[in-house]
Formats: sequence, structure tokens, C-alpha cells
Amino acid sequence: MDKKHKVSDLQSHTGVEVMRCYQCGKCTAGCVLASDMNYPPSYLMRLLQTGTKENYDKILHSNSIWLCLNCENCLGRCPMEIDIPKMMDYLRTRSISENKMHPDSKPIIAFHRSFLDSIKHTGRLYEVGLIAAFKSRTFRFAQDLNIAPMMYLKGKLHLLPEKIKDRRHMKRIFAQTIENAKTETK
Amino acid sequence: MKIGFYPGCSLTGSSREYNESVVAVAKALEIDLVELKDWNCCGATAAHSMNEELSLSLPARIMALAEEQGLKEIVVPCAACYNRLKVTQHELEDQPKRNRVAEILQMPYKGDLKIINVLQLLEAYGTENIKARITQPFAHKVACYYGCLLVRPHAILKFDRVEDPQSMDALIQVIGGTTMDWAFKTECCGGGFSVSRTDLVVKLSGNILKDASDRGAEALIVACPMCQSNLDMRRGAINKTLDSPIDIPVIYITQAIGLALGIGAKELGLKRHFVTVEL
Amino acid sequence: MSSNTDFEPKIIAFVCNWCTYAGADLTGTSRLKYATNVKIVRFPCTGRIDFLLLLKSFAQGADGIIVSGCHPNDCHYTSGNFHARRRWIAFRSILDLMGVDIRRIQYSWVSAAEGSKWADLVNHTVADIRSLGPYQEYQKIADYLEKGGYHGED
Amino acid sequence: MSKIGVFICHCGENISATVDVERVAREVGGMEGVAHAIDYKYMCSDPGQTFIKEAVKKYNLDGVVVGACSPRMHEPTFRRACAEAGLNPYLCEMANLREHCSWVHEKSEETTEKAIDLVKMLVQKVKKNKPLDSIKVPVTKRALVIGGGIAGIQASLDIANTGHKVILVERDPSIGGHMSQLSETFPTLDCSQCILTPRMVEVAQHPNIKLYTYAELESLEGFIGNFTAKIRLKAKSVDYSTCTGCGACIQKCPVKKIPSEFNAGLGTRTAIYVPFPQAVPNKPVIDRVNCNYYKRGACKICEKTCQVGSIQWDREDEIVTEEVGAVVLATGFDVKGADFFPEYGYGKYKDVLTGLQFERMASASGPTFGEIRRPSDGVIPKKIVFIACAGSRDPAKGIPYCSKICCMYTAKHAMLYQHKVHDGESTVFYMDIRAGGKNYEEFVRRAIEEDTVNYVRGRVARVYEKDGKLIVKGVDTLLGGQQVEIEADMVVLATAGVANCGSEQLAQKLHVSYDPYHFFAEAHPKLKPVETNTAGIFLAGACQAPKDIPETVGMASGAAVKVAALFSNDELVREPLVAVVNRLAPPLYSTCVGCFMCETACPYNAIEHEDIRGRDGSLIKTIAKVNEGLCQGCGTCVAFCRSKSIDIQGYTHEQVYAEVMSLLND
Repeated sequence: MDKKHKVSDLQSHTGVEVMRCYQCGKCTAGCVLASDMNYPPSYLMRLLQTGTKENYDKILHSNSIWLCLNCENCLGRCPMEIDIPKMMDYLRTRSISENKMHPDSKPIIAFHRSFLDSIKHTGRLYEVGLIAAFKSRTFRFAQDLNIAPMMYLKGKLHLLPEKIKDRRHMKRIFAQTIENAKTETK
Repeated sequence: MKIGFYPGCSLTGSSREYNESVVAVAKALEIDLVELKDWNCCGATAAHSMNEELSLSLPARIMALAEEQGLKEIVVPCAACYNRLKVTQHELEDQPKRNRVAEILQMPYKGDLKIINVLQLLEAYGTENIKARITQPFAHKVACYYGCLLVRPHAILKFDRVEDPQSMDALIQVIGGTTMDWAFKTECCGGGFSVSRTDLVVKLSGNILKDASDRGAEALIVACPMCQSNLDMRRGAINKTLDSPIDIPVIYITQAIGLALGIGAKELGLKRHFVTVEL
Repeated sequence: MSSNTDFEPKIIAFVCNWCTYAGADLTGTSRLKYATNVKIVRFPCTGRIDFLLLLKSFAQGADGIIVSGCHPNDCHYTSGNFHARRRWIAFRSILDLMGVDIRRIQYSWVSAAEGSKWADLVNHTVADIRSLGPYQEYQKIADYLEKGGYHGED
Repeated sequence: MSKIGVFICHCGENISATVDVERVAREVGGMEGVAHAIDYKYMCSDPGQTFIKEAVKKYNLDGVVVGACSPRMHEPTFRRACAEAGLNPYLCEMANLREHCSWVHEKSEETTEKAIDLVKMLVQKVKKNKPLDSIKVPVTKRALVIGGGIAGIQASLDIANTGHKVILVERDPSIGGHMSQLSETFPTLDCSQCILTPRMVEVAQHPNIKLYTYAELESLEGFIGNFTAKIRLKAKSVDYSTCTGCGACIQKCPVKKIPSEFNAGLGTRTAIYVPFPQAVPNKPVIDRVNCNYYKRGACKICEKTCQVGSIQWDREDEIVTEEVGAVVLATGFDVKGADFFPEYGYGKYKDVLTGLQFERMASASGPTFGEIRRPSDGVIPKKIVFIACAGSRDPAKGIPYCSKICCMYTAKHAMLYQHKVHDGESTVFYMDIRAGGKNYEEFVRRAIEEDTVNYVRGRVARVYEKDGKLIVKGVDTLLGGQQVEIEADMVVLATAGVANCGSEQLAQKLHVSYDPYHFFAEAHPKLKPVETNTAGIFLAGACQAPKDIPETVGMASGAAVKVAALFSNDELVREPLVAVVNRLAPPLYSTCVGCFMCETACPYNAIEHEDIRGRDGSLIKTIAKVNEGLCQGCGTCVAFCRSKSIDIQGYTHEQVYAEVMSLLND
């Protein structure tokens, strides 16, 4: 009944036609993180091809979509030119909106959120603020304690953020996009 | 020669030496870099992992600003920013997406800005010009590391060849260096996982360093701040996973060219590296 | 337009011998039923069809016309159907400009294996033309032809 | 006034069950110009045909309309009957009352009325019909075969054995083609050269075959039965009438490092060379691009060596003209080189070979005398990886089709390797195993089960070199996508089979169509696999699509039979449904204004130019003329002609117009 429903949703959002995949496995063969994933990319394609909700949920719950680095080696070599990275972007947003994130995603999402927060407020990346926010999100206070002072000594860390002038513009962009999406899904 | 310049966040922070070397080399080659006013972050991996519209709007603002400031062409040294801008420009060829982004930005966007990376800037400037100004040939055997974002997706970037690219190798050869055929030219270093999944970055960057080192590279040459920081700042963690530590430096193409042009190490930011540069 | 239920449109089909004529034969051997309003005129190829003949047909009282040949790349004569299609695209805009109701011309491809497609094509064309009603503005075309646009049987 | 006879068939009850046939006959009988109208149970039966014949004579009919089944069914029958009664067969037309009327409508008034309309339409048409005569064209009983691989060899021998002359043209210095490069052949593992060489010799010695090697088709003009071929004989620089083929010149030639085409680049050859020892003809040619004398003007060592003075430095290309009646295209295929694959190293790794290179290496006559050795260092590889579908089934690389032969030759290669290197390990990465064919599946199973070839289902993402090994990054999709990394000594790519270089240009010279991949197109994918859409030109072998040896030989014999059938007639008879340009009395001569739009429209190049001259020989005008031999009667020219000067017999403006008007003015 709702068979293929999610898959067609994916196609309309990303233009990726999962049925084009003929399971040659070349994406997996060249993926640098395939062995760390619950489902390597070609296997994930097969799960999508079944079109069942059960398999779709498996994907949304998996760490595969979070470990994908979007390095695009798979797309570069895919004989059918299937845009797996684009699909991964979409699956990540679905996983968040359906609240099905794999535990492995926590630090990754925390990092992304801290990163975006920084941009929202200053327009540019404030690395010290990013690290502080990331640590408070993940409770990883001890991480990178050894490299931070070194970075400071090498002149790589600014203690104060750089700010753009039109910060209101940034806020508006965020309000119209990611924050808008959040309220929609709630 | 006058050209727009978008440094991006990394170049003002953790990768200042890239900025310094780009500026120094441009000055030496008499290229006038005009920095984009009031530029913002491109959103990097975070934005397109989290929200598509945001990931398009942030780069679109940068390009709209450039258009507004009358720039026809901008050089984007950071490979990640270069990639985001190029991909966004491609995505916005789709009219509904373009309309939506224009609505979010409240700014006009034409989409005809020419976006180039540092290698293209140096190529365009002409290898002959660089050759003519060499004072100290860069006589080193090095491995050119391109990473992901400079060459993929090939269909959109249309830069160099997708496997085994050559443009950086050609520049190194111009300044008297020796390049090598090695296996990890375009394999991913772990990119944006530097902080969130350091373990994976250590594994992937370790593979890259090991192959280059095994083949006798004296240095890795890069054109991406993310690659540089993973391969350089994470070296301590990487070396812990290896049988024997690797101490070859990771330098930017602009630093290598700067050295050949006789620019001082300090001016090129070579003192800022974690792994000591002795070239 | 609701009063057209008892209107029986006159429709002529200009078809090629190799694909659509044979496809219509297959409709017959498959005993599929369709409306009697359409009568087939056989051509060697849609490439042979002079589109001015279509105008002449309207001028003489046709309510609708079907042009159908081989699918692209399947033309018995390699490229006749491409020529026909190209001419049709050009011709359609001229017709439109002249004020001819181009909805009354159905351009289609039916292969020798598509018996049921032929039946569908006939039935929906008949239904469409029926809802459009009798073609009464044909006089315009007749006038145009009078002015020397076309000399039928030369 | 016309005297038309109308004959309405009941077709048993097939027509009469829904159509009131008597009323049809009655109403049509009342038409102006209809002299006779009847209905009968089976018009196609013997008595039915007799009715027609008798009526033709009795009423002196000048036109016949049979209202019965589809003309695609019985038009020839009724036209023949008319001809037998002395009426020109093209004055007989059929109204399709069965397929287009009785079978597709219910019994009703409307159905009968439609039947009446259809018959009336044909009556109006037949009034405008003109008697036509069949077109007869003579046949030159000599065939041109282009390409001297196994397809061309087989076709030539088969045609020659029917007693007809054959001209065989081969681009290279020797016939033999790809088959002569192969080591053993699947699924029998018999030696390719052993079975091919005798046929090559037979070609050379056959009294009916004229062989032109080192030659290419320059142009082909004419039409079925009457082609004129111009053939360029490339300068061999050696006089074959005196050359004894002793080979002394080859021994002494100082230019020795030219990659050998025959050995797929693995071995080398000299500038004066015979491609391989069993070549036919076994005499050398000079490769002028690489010869020192042609490059720098000095050397001539071969001339000094030659005992019989056969070297001809100033020999030029020669064009010969041959009249032929049929052409067989057998130009074969090519394979992609390793440089086509970025992910497998752009061809920069010496030990990444193509299947054809491996074939040469496995061949006893090859550069390693049949031993499998790495080109880089001559070491026998202990681990070898075969990659199937290299380029094939890869839309991103522009080759979406399956190359068909790779599954089988890859199994053969792995098997040969295991037979030659007993302690070696071989792995085949494959997507699907396509082993349809007699004893093919059994052959692949033997490779897997008896010769322990390791088959892994998955594609290889990349190959790179490290420490003298080739690192192959593959995957086993049957294990849920487990990565497989192999440190191989050699990698063999089963590279895609593609159309031969120059096939597009050749197709344009011959006016045959080709597919998007430049393989020649057959006339019908099922029922006319060896014909092209140009009458008289046939296809054999892999120039049409990749195929294996048995299929190629079968197709070549099929093409030969088509040629022989064509040559079994002294004249060709064709339906006269062709285009004609009108001719009028002087001073107009024709309404044709010579714009030649028809020429651009014609897919068959059937439009010729004809000069009309006055009595004094001065040119009055140039008009179009239709070559009846080439015209296939599509009529596209008719729609293109602005001055309505060209018309198509059987579907003239007058006839079609009469039909349409009949339908509308009742």
C-alpha cells in the first residue's frame, strides 16, 4: 500500500532513481568508510529498491548515512551515475525529522549544529566558539586539549569572533530555511 | 590583473598560513586580489548535511555579493568553499530553486560569476610567468594530494581529470619539483569529521600519509585547508596508530611556489605548521 | 458542448502502410472494437503526407484528422516519419496562426504491434472531436485555399 | 467513362456477419463509372477469382475494386488474377472491409455505411489509377566483401562456392582479422589459428575470389544489382609479382621498435613487415609512417637486401573500379584499450592488460610464446585478476550495452592461466555471467569447479600500483558489500567491444544506417538480421553488434545465401511504386524547377540530376530525375516538392485527393 512511497519521495526530492542501480557494488568497493558502516552504499541502494517501510527505517536508523563523508568517489565511478551523496544528504534530514538518528550520529550532528550556530550569530565560523559549543553538546571536555594550545601558539586560533556587518541577513536566512523546516516538522 | 577573492573562514582562522601564502604569491606575481566585502561562511558540510535550502542560500549570498560588488571572477582557495560555490551555482540553474533562494536572500542573483580555485588561478596566470621569477628551484620529491573537493563531482566542476589529476603536479614541475605517481591523490582524508569523528580521520589520513611516505615523498602538497589540518594538526594522533611515525610536512601549493619565488618562510606562514617544515 | 451527444464527427486518418495500417489490421485480428467514425487513407509513409491536404479535408467538411505513422527510429524508410514530424511541428504553428483549431488534428505513432493503441487512439479522438462539436469555421480555410494557397488535384 | 468492377467478399461470415454485403454491392453498383458489382462468399477462392477474371473480360473492365480483407493479405492474389485476365495489375485495389470494418465494429447500419464509404473511396481512387509496369533491373553477378576477418572469409568462400565471383577487400596487409589473434577458442579450447589458417589459404587460392589486401573502399555508387565500387589500393612499396616472401628485408630492417598491431602492442615489428607468420598474402608492406627512408630520405637497407629487386619506393596509391551486384559488410569490431579506464590507471600500468593482449600472450605464436608473463618485468604472475564488464554495461562511459563475448573469453582466460600456471591464483570480478550458448554454461562451471577460478560478484572500484603489485579494490556484493582487496601481479580487463574505427564514415559512403554506437543497423531486428535498409547490401559478423565466432560464421553464411539468391536471377523485378518527375512537352519540358529539395529529403540518394538540352546541345535546365533502382517509394520527396512536379506512383496526388474527397462528399 505505502510500498515504494518513501522511495518515490526520495526521487522527487533528489532526482535519484534508485531502480537504476544494478548492484555492481563499485560504490562500495571504493568507499573509504564502507567497512565502518552498518550498510555499505550498494547494500543501502538495494534496501531502498525493495521500497518497504521496514527497510527504509533500517536506513534511517543506520550509521551509514552519518558516516558518509560526501567525498563523491561513489558518484565519480558509478556506471549509472547515481548521486548517492545527494541521496545521503536527504536521508540525513529525514532521519532527523523522523527522530531516528543512530547513536553514532550524535557527535556529528552536534558538530554540525554548533557549526551552524556559529555562522548564524556571526556570519562566519568562530572556531573557539565552535569547539566550546561542541564540547558542551557532547560532554567531550578532554578532547583536543593537547592541540588547542598549540594552535593558539601557532596563531591559528582567534579568541574573539570575526563578525560580518549584515548579521541580521544571516538570521533571516536561517529563519527562512533550517528553522522554518524545524517548525514544519514539529 | 585584478580578481575577486573569497578567503572563507578557515583561511582567517586555523589555516591562516594558506591565506598568507596566497596573498604573498599573488603579490609576487602581481595579481591584485580584491577581497569580497562582508562575506559570510559557505556553510560547508554542516549546512548541506542539515538543510538543503540553507546549504544553497549561504553560498548564494556570497555570489550575489560578488555580483553586487561588480566582480566577474573570484578565486576561492579553500577547496571546500570552491566546491560549495560551484555546486550551488549549478543547482541554482534550476529555476524553482533559484526563485526560492532569491526569496530567502532578498537579493538579486544572476549566476554568471566565474569561480576558480587556486590551481586554476596559477594556471591562468601562466606557468611561464612563474618560471621567469623562480629564484630558488623547489628541488624536492613530493606527493601532490588533491583530495575530494577539488575534483568531484567532475560533471559540475569540470576541473582536471577525475582520477589521477595532474594540474598540481604540473605546477610543482614548473618550479623544479619532482612529483610521483601514488595511490591516494583523490582519496578522502576524513574531511569535516576532524572534530566529531577524529578516529576515522586518523585512519583515513594515516593511509594517505603512509602511501606518500612509503614512496619517498619529502612533503605532501595540498590545496585544501581541511586536508591540510587533518594531515598536519592530527599528526600526533595519526602517528600513535602507526608502527613508525611519519614526519613529512604538509604544505600548500602556494607555499611551495612562494618558496621557489624566494618568499620568506615566515611570510608564507610556514612557521604555523604543527609538523616542522624544513624544505 | 453538452448537446453534441448525437453528433457523429467525420474523421479521416492518414496513416502509413507499414506501421499504423498494419497496427489497425492487428486491431481487427484482435477483434477490438472502436467507433465507426474514422476512415483510413493509406499512404506509403507519413513522410508522403502533404499537410495542405489536411486543410483541404477540413475545407470539405472533415471534423477531425488523425495522422499516424511509425514510432521514431522505426520508420520503414529510415527517416520519413521524422520529416513528417518536423513538418507537422512547423505546420502546426502556421495553422494556429491561421486560426485553425489544431486540437482537431491528432498526431500519433502506432506500430504494427499496437492494435489496442489504435483502438484507443480512434476512440479518444472521436470523443474529443465530439466534445469539440462540428467544425464550422472551415469556411475560413476554404477561403484561404481559394486565395491560391493550394491547388488540390494537379 | 470508367468501367470499374466491384467485388464484395463475405469472407465466410467474417464480413457478412456485421456488414450487409448485398447492400454494399447494390449501392456501389449504382455509382457512376461502376460497370459491374457483385458479392460472393469467398472472393479469394478459385471460383471467386474466376468471377473477377471473367468479369474483366466480359465487361472490358478498366479497374477492379475488391472489398475483402486487408490488402496486406490478398492484394497480390487479386492483382495476379487481374493480370491473368489481361488487366494491368496496378488497376486493381482493395477496400479493407474485414480488419478495418467488420471485425472492429458491431453489426449496425453505421458499419454497413462505413463499408460502403470504404469501397466508394477505392472506386474513386481506382478511376485515377494508371497502368504501371514492373521495374526490371539487370544484376551484375559479382559480390564485394568488405573486411577479411572470419566473417568476410566465410562469406567470400560461401559465395565463391556457389560459382560467383567475389572481390574481398581488407584494410590490413593480411586477412585473418581478430580471430587470427586469438589463442584458443571457447568452449572447445581448440586453437584459433589451426582452424582459421586453412580458410585463409583457401581464400587466397580460390579461383572465384579476387583478394585486395592493404586496400579500402573509396566509394560506392549505384543500387542493388548495379553497384560501382572504387577501391583504394594503398601503396605497399613492394612488388608482389616478384617478391618471394623470403623475409630477408624484415630481418635487416633497422626500425624494430614499432608496437605490433597483431600483438596488440605487446610485441614489436619492423617498418617493412608481415603482420604475422601465417599472413595471407605472406609478403611484406612498408609502413611509410615509420620507415626511415620515408621519414628522413635515407636507409634503403631493405632494397639492398632484396635479391629480386621488389622494393618500389615511388609506388603510389592506386584506385581500381569494380562493378558488383551485391555488397557484404564484414568490417568487424574493435576493443577499448586500457587507457579508456581512469580508475584502472589510464593505461599507465604495464601489467594491466586488455583481454586481447592477454589473448596474444596466451597464444603459442605470441610475444611470450604462450607463457603468461608480466610485460613490466617478465615474471610469471602468481596472482591474476580478471575484471569483466570493463566499459560494457556502463552508461557513464557511453557503452550501455553488453559486449556479449567477454563472460566467455574471461572464463577461458582464467582457465588457460590455471592450465599454464599451476600454482597461480585467479580471481574474476563479474556482475552477471552470461553464458547462453551450446556448452557455454558448462564451460564456465568447469572454470569455477575444476580449475578453481575464484569468481567474485562485484565490480572493481580502482586499481593502483604499490611495490610492484597491483592493488585491486573490489567488492563481494553477495556478502552484503564486503570489500575485497587483492594484491595482484597482473590485471586483465575484459574491455568493451566497440564499433570499428571508421565505421561511421563507411556507413555514410554506403548509405546504410548505424546505431548510436556506430554499429551497422540491420533492416529488421528479428526477421532481417543480415539485410541493411539499402537493398543489395548485407551484414556479416561483429560490425552489426559484438558477437562470437559461431554466430559470426552463421551470419556470414546467411549473408552469402542472400547474395546467392540475388544472383540466381538475371533481372530483378520490383514494384513500380516509385517516385517520378513529370515530363511535359517543350517548351516547358517539366514543371520541375531544379530546387532539389527532393534530393535533401530522399533517404536513398535516389534523386539524380538530369540536364535538358535543346537541339543545339545548349542547356535549357537541370531537373530532378528518380533512379528507379534506388527509389523505395516512401514519397517523402513528394511532400517536399513545392512545384508539385514529383509524384509517387500508386499514391499520386490525384489518387489520394480522390479518396479524401470521396469520404467527405457523399
